[in-house]
Amino acid sequence: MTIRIQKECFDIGMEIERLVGQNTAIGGVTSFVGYVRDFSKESGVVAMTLEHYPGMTERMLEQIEAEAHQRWHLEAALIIHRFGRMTVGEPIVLVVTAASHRHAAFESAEFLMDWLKTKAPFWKCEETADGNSHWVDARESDDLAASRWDVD
Amino acid sequence: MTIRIQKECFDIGMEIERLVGQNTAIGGVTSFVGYVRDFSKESGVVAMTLEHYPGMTERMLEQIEAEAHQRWHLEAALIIHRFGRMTVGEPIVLVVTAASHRHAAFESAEFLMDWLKTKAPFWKCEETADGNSHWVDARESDDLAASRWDVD
Amino acid sequence: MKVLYFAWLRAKIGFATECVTPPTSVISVADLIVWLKCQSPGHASAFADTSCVRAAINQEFVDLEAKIPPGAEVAFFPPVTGG
Amino acid sequence: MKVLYFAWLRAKIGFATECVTPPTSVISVADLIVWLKCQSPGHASAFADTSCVRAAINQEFVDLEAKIPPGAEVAFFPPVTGG
Repeated sequence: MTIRIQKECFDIGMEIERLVGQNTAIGGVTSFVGYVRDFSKESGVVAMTLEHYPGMTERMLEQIEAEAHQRWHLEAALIIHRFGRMTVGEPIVLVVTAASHRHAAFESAEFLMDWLKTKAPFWKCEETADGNSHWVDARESDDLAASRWDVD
Repeated sequence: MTIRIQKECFDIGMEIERLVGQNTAIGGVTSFVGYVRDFSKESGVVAMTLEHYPGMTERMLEQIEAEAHQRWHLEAALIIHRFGRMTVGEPIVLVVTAASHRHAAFESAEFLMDWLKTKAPFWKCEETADGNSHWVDARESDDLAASRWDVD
Repeated sequence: MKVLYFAWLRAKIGFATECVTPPTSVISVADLIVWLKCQSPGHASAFADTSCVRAAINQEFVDLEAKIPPGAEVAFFPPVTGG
Repeated sequence: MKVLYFAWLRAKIGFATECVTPPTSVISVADLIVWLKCQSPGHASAFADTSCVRAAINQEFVDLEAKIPPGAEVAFFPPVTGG
């Protein structure tokens, strides 16, 4: 179980290397990095602040990661989610999954991202160049993406 | 168009950073690294040598990458494929795709890997601890995976 | 009962957390919202449209109909926008 | 005509490339295989089971029925196993 909530940036290469370590059963590693874009829905975004619910965030990320381990045979998985203020171009989130077969790595990484988007208690507040800021609305397409993984 | 065929190892973090650069339209980057596993079908694999068809390899990787750009709206894509001798645990192949939306990044990275497996002229010769070596057979599951992307 | 607010709910109410003692008639999260709306104009504004409000009890997502157990930590926030 | 061999076809034949001048009756890749099989025991062994043999003309995959254009580079190899 490897999850981290932090203010600091992360080093993708180092995180992957550390996760793979000496585990030679790993055949493939998929990673995903989400960045602060400059054109969410409004354009002219220069920075954003991610607020989160300390305590619940850790709980939810652990649940989400445990679910991935239950659905796929993974050798290792990592979720790092930042909070606080970030400027355009900075990385926000890193998901890494390692498996003996590549499809498990690909599918589980996409699953983790889809669930993170809809189940992790984070809220984005974007700042535009004119000095204003606004809370980002949840996107229906994210709910739709996450619902693909429902087993009901 | 960024493809590289090389003997040398690669630095995943640096490659991703270089590909993303200052492009703030990028919202998500998916990467996949394939490693030399110790249990392909025979167990006890200690190393392998990847032979390729110089000239045709570059041609095919360019075709595969161009196809990905045609199918998805990508900001950038990178394929690095190594050849020569590699020991267990070493990375063989790196695929990175960058897009404004994460699903394009995920899907195109998986597409590139599926096509690489079936269309790039590489051949694996595995060495086992007892000093023997054998050519790896193509896997039907790879053909099946690649056929998912057929359009007709 | 500890109540937490996040994102624009926190901004409208003006603080992130408060301890409240609602009457015993407040059973569900929806009851609590009705009661909180009367506490200040900020609360009234934050809870004006509950279709945009999500809740958690003891750090687990719940529907607004969920009953609040004694000593619970209740949180209110908009739909999440992480990742 | 330049012919290239890869992987176990190269290993069985004993070299990676050769220049050949097959008779004009050799039109297709399949014809070329039949003719190459008579060149050495190594060739015969490499092409014993053509269901495991794939081919390229001028660095593009082709079926064994494909016609060989003049001056072509023809390559033989097993199904690919990269990635």
